[in-house]
Amino acid sequence: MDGLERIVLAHPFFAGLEEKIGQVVAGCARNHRFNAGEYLGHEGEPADEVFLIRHGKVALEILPPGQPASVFSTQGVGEIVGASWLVPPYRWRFDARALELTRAIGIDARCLREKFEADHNLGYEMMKRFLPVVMQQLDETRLQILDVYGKRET
Amino acid sequence: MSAAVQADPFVPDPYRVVRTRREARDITTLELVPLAGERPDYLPGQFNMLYAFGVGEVAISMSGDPAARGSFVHTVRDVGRASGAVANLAAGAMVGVRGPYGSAWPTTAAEGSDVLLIAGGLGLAPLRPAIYQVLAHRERYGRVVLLYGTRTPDDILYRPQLEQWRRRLDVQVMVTVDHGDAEWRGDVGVVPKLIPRAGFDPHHALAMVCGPEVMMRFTADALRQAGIGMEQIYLSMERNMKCAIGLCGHCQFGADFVCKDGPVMRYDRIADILAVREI
Amino acid sequence: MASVDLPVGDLPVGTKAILSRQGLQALIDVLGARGYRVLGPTLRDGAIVYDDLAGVADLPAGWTDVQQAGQYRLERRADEALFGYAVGPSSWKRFLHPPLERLWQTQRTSNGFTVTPPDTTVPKFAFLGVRACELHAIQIQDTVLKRGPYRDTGYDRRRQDNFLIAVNCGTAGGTCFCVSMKTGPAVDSGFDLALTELLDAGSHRFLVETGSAAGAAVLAELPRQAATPDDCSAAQVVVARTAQHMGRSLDTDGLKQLLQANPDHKRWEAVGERCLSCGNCTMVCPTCFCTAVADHSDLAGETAERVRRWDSCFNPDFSYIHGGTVRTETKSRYRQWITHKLASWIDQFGTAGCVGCGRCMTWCPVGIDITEEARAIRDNPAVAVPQGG
Amino acid sequence: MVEIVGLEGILSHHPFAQGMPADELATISGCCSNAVYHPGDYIFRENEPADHFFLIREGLVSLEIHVPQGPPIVVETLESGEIFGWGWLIPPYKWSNDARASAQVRLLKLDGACLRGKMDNNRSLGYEIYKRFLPIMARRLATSRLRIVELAIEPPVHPRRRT
Repeated sequence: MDGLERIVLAHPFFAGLEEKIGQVVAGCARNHRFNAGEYLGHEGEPADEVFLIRHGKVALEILPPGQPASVFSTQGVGEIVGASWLVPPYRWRFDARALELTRAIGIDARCLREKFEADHNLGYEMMKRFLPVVMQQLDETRLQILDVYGKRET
Repeated sequence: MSAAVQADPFVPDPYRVVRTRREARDITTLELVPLAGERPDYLPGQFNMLYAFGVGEVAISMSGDPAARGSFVHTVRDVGRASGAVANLAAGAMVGVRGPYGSAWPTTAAEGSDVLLIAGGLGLAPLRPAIYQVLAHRERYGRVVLLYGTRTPDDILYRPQLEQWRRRLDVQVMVTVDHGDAEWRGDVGVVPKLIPRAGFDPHHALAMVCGPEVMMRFTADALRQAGIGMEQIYLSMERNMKCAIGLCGHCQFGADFVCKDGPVMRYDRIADILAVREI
Repeated sequence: MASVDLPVGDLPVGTKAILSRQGLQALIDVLGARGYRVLGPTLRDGAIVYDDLAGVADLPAGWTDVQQAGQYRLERRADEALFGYAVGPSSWKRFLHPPLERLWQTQRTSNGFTVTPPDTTVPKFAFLGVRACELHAIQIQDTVLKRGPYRDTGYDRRRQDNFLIAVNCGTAGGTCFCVSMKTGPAVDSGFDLALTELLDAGSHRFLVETGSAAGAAVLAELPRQAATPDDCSAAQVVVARTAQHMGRSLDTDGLKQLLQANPDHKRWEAVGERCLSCGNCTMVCPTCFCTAVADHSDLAGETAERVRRWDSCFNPDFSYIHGGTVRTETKSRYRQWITHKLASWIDQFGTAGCVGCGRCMTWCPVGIDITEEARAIRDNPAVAVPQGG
Repeated sequence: MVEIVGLEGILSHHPFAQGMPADELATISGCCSNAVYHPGDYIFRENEPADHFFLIREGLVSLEIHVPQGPPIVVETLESGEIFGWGWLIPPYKWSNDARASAQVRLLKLDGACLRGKMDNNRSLGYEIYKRFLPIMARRLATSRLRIVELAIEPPVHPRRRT
């Protein structure tokens, strides 16, 4: 196992993943380091990487025209940034900005998609891991849009 | 509590506002001292009925330190005639007080366990007496976690105090907002999202949750997913409390009167009722 | 029958005797002389209501009420019975837990304000013609308002030194179901004197039984005759016959669990569409106790008062919390009301909150029948619960 | 089995199954049934066991979250051609919101446990289904996040003040 592979498999996202599959995924991965204020991605840019946060904190934000940036979510250690690689046309739907020094594993989305298509077993295993992440983010987002404190405070 | 039972439970006692502090645009904290006699003892989680002269009464939880004798502290949001009249009282003004009423946070039952204090919005106010009490006897508890969510950074209550608590090494404090701004360095997202990051032993933990009902429901759910049993979760419920002494019927929630069987209620007792629409 | 007036003296509780119409007048007089405000049934605006009585002549002699869901009318009887009707729209709640009550007044002072409690002198009430269901209703309100930990001080005062003259029902109303609720038609306890009106063989008389020392003391002052075994068995026949003629019935076996298990039953929608959410049922109900308060002040803001009035769980504002009303839909309010009466009341106070008097049906403008609604859920439960538990 | 053929036909015309290989379509049809809901009917409720997922053939479905202060809040409205309900995919297999018919609704229901079994046995099918699910979820996530931003830049609507 090389260093990167070890780092990849250490991330909670891959907990319990077969070593063989880990090797394949590691083949699409690289290490990133973002200083506070650096961007992992900008709205509209190709979403060619998905990031697994190892350290630090990332703000997801949108810059409404004529308004200051609005942060709608933060992602921290063990969490994932970037779901746009799943959806054609594979472009970032928001900005992702490191709030502090952030280390992340970036997985090349095209590489991943190709490997999934070549090996459906791998695709199934990986999708099975992505699904709960997206589902939980969706549930949280729905709760957030209730605006419970603003509108319907108890 | 029997000592607090007044001769006529409908008659308020006169108190004077001695200090006010604006917490947010429409939220004020008031400190009240009785015109005569001592302020009665109370337990964290209990509430008073505050009477604005000629306007009306509103049920407001204590938000001060129960050990700080001499005064009641209440944090009031201006959302109606009576609460608006109370929230806008100036130092020196008079206010009527009936109370204390209702059930308490299980601060004693929590001794020996990890304690999760989870608040949403103004829900930090009714929890604050429990926080004071737990921190005053810190050695009696395991890990102590405070999770707090608000709409924006500007809506955060008791900021200086939160900073103080955050600096303590023996309390884990996490604050999240629904909408961050450029300066906000904390978390953005809903409160339940913080639970997996909190350090506690689900088998030896007690959670006290206070906030909008939806937030409490989803928080209880996240706590369950983290392995905490329903009987280890306490919520502070809100219904239309008018008389505060179980006589007017308004605050019924299933078979319970929130004013006397609550407001603090154990989740396993009310989970079924919480799931019923318009109950 | 030889008529010999019995002597004045101490009588034991449980004593039975016979009163004539004149004896009844003497009862009203004695109570008046003892300082009671005597209230009882009288005809007003086409209904039999409870009001001040000067004498037997004020009672609704020869009248009965014909009741069905959504219907009430008076009819002449063939006889001159004084208690030949079931129950009218008003219950004794009007006097013990009045529709409007000032709780206190307050006055600003240089240093704050002072609170003046209400006038605490209340009349001593004597109620003539309390039905078995109504006795139970009073006991239920006692539990709600006096059991604590906090007591309704006003109610407590008004309940002191009451003199209750019960009447065993000789007529079952079309909406009565006290047999189902085990609250009648015979009175069992909680009275000072209990009457059974006997009308047979041209004789109009009342079998009276003492239920308390106060009752015995009053009876001792009245002209009366000894009660014969025949009188006693005639009285038993009266209530037995009434029990046979209940207009409605309600199967209460497991009903609490059934209602509590079915908050989402389709029937709530159906009844919600009929119900006008007018709150009549809660106003005429002898156990409904909910109230709201209103605060008033004078223009200068120097004095203020708080008044309390009956409220109803059918009012949209009843369940208001910050941001809106909890029970926005009529079906939710009806469900709250009936589930409270027949189910959660048992959790809260140990008995049902319904005494089977039928007023809620009779006075419902659209004739919603509490027994029918409960039956509909029992016959077709969305969630079944084992019976007999 | 005329009915199965019928359901398979209906399923194959739903956008969710567009382009799905015939054998996979046949496999999941075995987990499929028809359902009709009337306006106001609950299709599922928060916290109930999530044992199905739903394809809308016709009608409107609201995803709602109930609150004590009045009517539920609609978090999403879905129409014919769309799908909803993924609680069955992940333990504890419970719904996290309510789904209600806003109009007369005709649905295809797929039995979750049945589908999970088939997906575990046939990874290719599993991959195929996930590949269809995930983008839909990701797209809805993006939409919901935009809604949060809208809420942030609108001034907060404060609760009705009582007079």
